[in-house]
Parts: sequence; structure tokens; C-alpha cells
Amino acid sequence: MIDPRVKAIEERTKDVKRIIPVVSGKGGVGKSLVSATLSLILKDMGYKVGLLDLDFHGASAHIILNADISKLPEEEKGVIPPEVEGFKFMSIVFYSEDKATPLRGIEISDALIELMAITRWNTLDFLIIDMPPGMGDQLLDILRFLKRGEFVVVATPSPLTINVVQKLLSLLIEQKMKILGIIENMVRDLSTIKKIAAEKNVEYLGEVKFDPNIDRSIGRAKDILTTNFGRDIKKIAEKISRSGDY
Amino acid sequence: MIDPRVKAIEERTKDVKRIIPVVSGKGGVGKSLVSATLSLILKDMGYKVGLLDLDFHGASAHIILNADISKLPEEEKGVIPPEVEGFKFMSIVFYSEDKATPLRGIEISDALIELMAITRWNTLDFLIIDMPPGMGDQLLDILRFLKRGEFVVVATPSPLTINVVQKLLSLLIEQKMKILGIIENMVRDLSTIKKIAAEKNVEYLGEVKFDPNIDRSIGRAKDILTTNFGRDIKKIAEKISRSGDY
Amino acid sequence: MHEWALADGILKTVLEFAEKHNAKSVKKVTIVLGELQDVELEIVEFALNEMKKGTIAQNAEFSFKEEEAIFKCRNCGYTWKLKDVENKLNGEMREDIHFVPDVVHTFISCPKCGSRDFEVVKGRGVYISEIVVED
Amino acid sequence: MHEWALADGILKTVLEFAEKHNAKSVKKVTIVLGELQDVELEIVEFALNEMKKGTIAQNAEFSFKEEEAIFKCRNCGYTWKLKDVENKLNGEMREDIHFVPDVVHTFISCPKCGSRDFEVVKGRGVYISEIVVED
Ligand SMILES: Nc1ncnc2c1ncn2[C@@H]1O[C@H](COP(=O)(O)OP(=O)(O)O)[C@@H](O)[C@H]1O
Ligand SMILES: Nc1ncnc2c1ncn2[C@@H]1O[C@H](COP(=O)(O)OP(=O)(O)O)[C@@H](O)[C@H]1O
Ligand SMILES: [Mg+2]
Ligand SMILES: [Mg+2]
Ligand SMILES: [Mg+2]
Ligand SMILES: [Mg+2]
Ligand code: NI
Ligand code: NI
Ligand SMILES: [Zn+2]
Ligand SMILES: [Zn+2]
Repeated sequence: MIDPRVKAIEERTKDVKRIIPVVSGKGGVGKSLVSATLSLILKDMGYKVGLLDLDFHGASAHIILNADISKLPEEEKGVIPPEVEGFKFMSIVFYSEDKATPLRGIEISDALIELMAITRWNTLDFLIIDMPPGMGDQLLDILRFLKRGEFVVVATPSPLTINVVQKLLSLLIEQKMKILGIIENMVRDLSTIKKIAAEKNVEYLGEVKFDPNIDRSIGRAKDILTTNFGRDIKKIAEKISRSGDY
Repeated sequence: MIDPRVKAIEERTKDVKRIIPVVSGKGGVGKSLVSATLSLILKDMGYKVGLLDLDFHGASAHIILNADISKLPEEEKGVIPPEVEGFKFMSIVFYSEDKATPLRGIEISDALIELMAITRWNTLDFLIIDMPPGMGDQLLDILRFLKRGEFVVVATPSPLTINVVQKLLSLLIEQKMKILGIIENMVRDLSTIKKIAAEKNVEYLGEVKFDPNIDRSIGRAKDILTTNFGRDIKKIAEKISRSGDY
Repeated sequence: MHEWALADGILKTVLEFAEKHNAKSVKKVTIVLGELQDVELEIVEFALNEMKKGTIAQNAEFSFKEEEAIFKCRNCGYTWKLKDVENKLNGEMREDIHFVPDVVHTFISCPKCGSRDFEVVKGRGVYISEIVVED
Repeated sequence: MHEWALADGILKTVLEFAEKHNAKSVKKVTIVLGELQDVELEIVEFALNEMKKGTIAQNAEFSFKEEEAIFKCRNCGYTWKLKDVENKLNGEMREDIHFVPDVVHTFISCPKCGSRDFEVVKGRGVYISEIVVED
């Protein structure tokens, strides 16, 4: 039995210039908020952007963007990801009606392959991928299918984050993946991640301050850009866009 | 091929009075900190306690407790979980040397079954299980093998948490699992979870305030108990212990 | 049609296989269509016949086998078929499953024990079961 | 010995199976021992012979088959055996794998492409492949 979807994945992303999976290993560090905000900012900078939410159990991008998920994405020689806030957006919630999706790893992998095989991103400057926590099926599938991914690692200063992020970094480095750098999110006083970045010889993309009001902007994409959080991410987005001028 | 481990799981937990999986669906809401602190407090209350960390990719309990994981747990007709801070503790880190464990779902499930089949908890009042985010293999295995689990759901007031926690709650309710209640963690001003608890007809176990200093106590178990976080969890631990007097 | 995406994947996979084996042409391809995904056979067939033109598969015969969807509960072991639970699925759900078959776990549960922890033993999606080439 | 925990699981599974089938006694049980987990056959055997006393399996013959560990890379498709990579594993790692075979993903990677995303095709752990009862 040969799976025809694997070949289709390559096809679907061949006109995408840069693929940026936003990862951490740890949950709750801000991967989704960073992914969505990066997408908003890169689009505002004039780039063609796509956002793919691969955190099936913890899908969040549609909440941050207040995306209308009631209509199925249009079918046309594949599936056209709907435009949300000026960029293309795809998530399992279009197909799960935003209900619980109790899926084991093998089913997660199947759903991921399916989504990637049918979604027609067409020409994009950036495809941002909002990843789940862990080093399970989604991460391993990204390592398998998107070898040209440029990873953005999100961490926080907490010792509980550091232990997990170090494991993820060591895996990405060992697997010779391209790592754009680490974002240190929810910084209140001291940075602990600068040291980790230096030790692992990975770029420190910048810190994002703890923003106690950020939750009020969730669901109002425009507002995010005017928060402190948005301003901190803007600087990082500029770094990322420049890092593409090879 | 029949798997002899499944039968062994029942055996291993038959002298455990109450099994409490600490879940959320969402990552980074404080499941690990709540699990470890609950274990410390219940032990101080005079109970026999065990703590099982089933978050293989994001194992955290050993960091919170600063547990010595360099020695393999003793082998005696199974495996004896080492004593840490006066209770029994088991985690995959004893066997992974606290290195990265890139495991797909099927391997996660295998490792979980293996750990549960070999660990001899003996007589316990409480077995606390620190669960990973998501609704994947670990959660589905707990639903399959530990039907008498009494779930503690950890949430935060953020809209990003609420969406995910609601999905998990609807699954637990549909599957007729016993839910002890919801803990609302990292509360700063307003509670949003009381309303969700009422809607879903689930007990609101209490709120735990955002404690900006909690990270300083990580790795110093004794200190956690004297923090505001520790004090908030204490009230909840008392509720949980009373809820067992049926 | 997302059927075109599938057809595209099938043809590209077949051509890559043929090239790897230094084949002169592709003679026959057999495709299994899982009942759960419910793709429109006519569209896949039409798409394949359009796209194969000008490739070394242009004279290939594409044949299709439909495979019944069978589920097995991981909680209680019960086995059932799609038709046993079809009344639980409305048109919208069938559409959702058409695109991402795995969301079936969102919409149906084991008819015996109610668990959502079940395996799709057969008939999930589209696979190539046979490629015959000429050297 | 964690071998006792395994033996306990085996015997309880066998007895439950026999009861379900209203068997008078258990005659024969075949157990597959995966190379990766590397359990001590003598201890499992000794434990089973101790524990079976006084049960309907007391006259059962327990026989064992050792199964070579085989791995297949999900990234590049390469297949290899435990003995091909044994030099990567020190005594401590072998012990770790003995208890939780899945941590093999922490300690070895595909000899061809370096991926840790591989399947343990055979020889992971302990399974019961045959139970013969008398009615
Ligand atoms: N810089 C920040 N300051 C304050 N809260 C933040 C910040 N970044 C993220 N958060 C909050 O942290 C929680 C987790 O964010 P989320 O993007 O869902 O993380 P992840 O995707 O890694 O699980 C959310 O409640 C979010 O509002
Ligand atoms: N009440 C609280 N106040 C402030 N920070 C908290 C609180 N509870 C948890 N944290 C922090 O939140 C982060 C996630 O906690 P953790 O227990 O690892 O969550 P999970 O196990 O759900 O992923 C950690 O950095 C922890 O220090
Ligand atoms: Mg997220
Ligand atoms: Mg829909
Ligand atoms: Mg945790
Ligand atoms: Mg060790
Ligand atoms: Ni279609
Ligand atoms: Ni042993
Ligand atoms: Zn069932
Ligand atoms: Zn390989």
C-alpha cells in the first residue's frame, strides 16, 4: 500500500518561500499567540502569509483571530485556505466543528498528512506553523516532511520551561534542522534564556515582556498589534524577515 | 498476541484507594505544579501518597521536587518507586536519563502501559497523576485502564484555555468519568472559570492566585508550601481529602 | 475538487515509482478508495485521465476498488461498520470526514461502550495497492 | 525482579482467558520474549512455575520464543537489527531499555539517516502468542 498523500505534500508547498514552524516542546509558553501575531505583522509588512494550526487538541489560532469557521474551506483542485485578517488560514477546526478531537498519535499523523496534502497555499512568502507542545507525531512529521522548515523556538524564563526546551533544541540540532532562533516570552525581570541560546549556539531573537493585558485582545486581531506584546513581536518579525535575505 | 501487561496494571493499583489524574487539555496551566504541590500537602496531612508523571515529553515533577534521578528505581517483583519528599514517585526520566524522548503516540502508549505494569505502588491513599496537555494517547489510555480515576481539571482564566478545557470537560462528562472539580489557576483579577464550572455542572474547587514568585521555589519542595500558591492549593487539598469520605 | 489533489498525488507517486524503476511506461495502477473518505470516483478517474496525458502513464489503466469502512473499539473490542452508525452522521459531518477522515472520532463513538477511542481498521482513505510498469 | 511483574501479568492473563472459556485446566502457554527488553528467561520461568501452583495452570507447560529486535526508519525506510547498533548502548542504557523499551528512541537513531523516528517492527517486549486449554 503506497500513500499518495506524501507526494502531494511536496506539491502543495512548492511555491512557499519560507516555512516557519513555531515550536517549544513546552505548552502554554505563547506559541499560538506568537504564531498568530507574527502572521499579522508579516502580512502588514507586505508579505504573502499563510498560518497553519497543527495543534489539533489545543487549536487556538481561530480563537485569537476570531475566525469564522462555520463554512467549509472552498474546494478547487484541493482546498483553498480561507482569508482571515488578510492572510491564508488553515486549521482542523474547520472540519471538527471546533469540538473535541480525541485522536491518538497515528490518527494525528493521518490528519496532519491529509491537511497538508489537500491545502493549496499557492505562492507564499511565509507559511507559519503553530505547533503543539511535545515531541510527538506532529513534530516528527514536520521533521520528516518539511525538512526546509526554519524553526522558531518559544521559551519562557521558568525552570520548568527550560528543561523541556533544552530537550527540543538538542533534538533539532542533532537532526540538523535550521533554527532561526529562540524567543523568550513572558519576561518579567531576568532573562534566563539568553544563556541557553548561547550554550546551544542558537540565535536569541529577543524578549517579549509579560503583558498582563494581552488576554483582552484575544479575538481582536487588530488590537494585538497595538499592545506591548505586539510591539515586542514586531521587532522579532523584522529580524525574521531580514534573515531571509540570503 | 495477547499483551500480559494490561492485566498487570490492574494488579499494580489494586491497593490504591483513590487515583487522581490532573488534566487540562491545555499546556502550561500549572498541572505539574498543582500535582506536585497536592502530593506534598496530602503527604503532610498524613496520607500515603504516590505521584506518577505521565507527561513524557514535558516531564516536570522531578524538576519541581529536585528529585535524584541518577539511580534506577529498585527492582523487587516489579519496580519500587523511590521516595521523594516522603511520597512515592515515578517518572520516565529515571529511564530516559532526562534526555529527549521523541516518541510517537503508539510508543507513548507502550511506555505508559509498561510503567504502569511494573510500578508497585502498594498501599496508597492517593495516586496523583500529572498528565500531559492534549487528548491523545495518555488521556485515552487513562480512560481505558483507570476507569475509577477522579479527575482534577486545571484551567486558567484565559480565553485560550477556556476553549480547550471545555472540549476536555465535554469528553470526560460524555465518557461518564468522575470529575472532582476544576481548579482555576493564575487568577489575577476576574474568575472566568466559575461560570464554565456551573454550566458544565462540575464542582469549582477553588482559585489559585497568580504568584509572581513561584518560580523561585521550583526545585525546593519545602518552600512551595509557604508560598501563596502553596496556601491556595492547601485549601483545595483539604476539599479533595474530604470528598473521599463517602 | 479536493479529488484533484488526490489524483495529483496518485499520479505523481506513480510516476516517481516508474522513474525509480527505470520503467518505459506504466501499464496498470490499482487504487483503493476507503468508504469513510467517500471520494467521488468519477472525478478522481476523470482527473487522472486528464493529468496522465503526455506522461509515461498516458496509456495506463487505472482501476479502483472500494473498501468498506470497519471500526474496532480499543476500549471494549467491539467491531462495527460505517453503515451501522450512518444515522449518527448528518450531511455536514459527512463533508467534514470527506476532507479529514480522522475527525470521525469527533462525530461517532463505539456503539457498544460509547468510547471515542477506536481504530479505523479498514476503509479510511485512498491508497495505491498496485503499480504495474513496463521496462 | 521486574521479571516477576511480567510473570504475574502473564499468569493472570492466562487464568482469566481460561476462566472465560470455562476451561478445566491450562495445558500450554507460549510466550514471545522480545530481544529489546532483554528479560531474564530463567527468572520469568522460575516465577511462573512458583506462581502457577494451586491454580488451574499448575500443570501447564510454559514455552518461550526469543524474537530478534528489528527497527525500521520512518524517515528513510532503512531496516536494521539491534546487533547492528549494540555498540551505541552502554550497560546503563541497556538497563533503562530493559524496564521501558521505548526509551530506545532516546539512545539510538537510524544508522543511515540519523532519525529517531523509527518503528520497532519486532522484538520489543513480552507477549503471549498461544494458550492451550482443556475443557
Ligand atoms: N507575553 C505574554 N504576557 C502575558 N501572557 C501571555 C504572553 N504570551 C502568552 N500569554 C498567555 O499565555 C497563555 C498561553 O499562550 P498560548 O499562545 O496559548 O501558548 P501555547 O500555544 O504555547 O500553548 C495564554 O493565556 C496567553 O494569553
Ligand atoms: N499560580 C501561578 N502563578 C504564577 N505562575 C504559575 C502559577 N502556576 C504555575 N505557574 C507557572 O506556569 C508555568 C507552567 O506550569 P506547569 O506546572 O509546568 O504547567 P503544565 O504542567 O500545565 O504545563 C510554570 O512556569 C509555572 O512556574
Ligand atoms: Mg498553542
Ligand atoms: Mg464545518
Ligand atoms: Mg506539566
Ligand atoms: Mg538511569
Ligand atoms: Ni472532495
Ligand atoms: Ni528486570
Ligand atoms: Zn467500545
Ligand atoms: Zn533513516
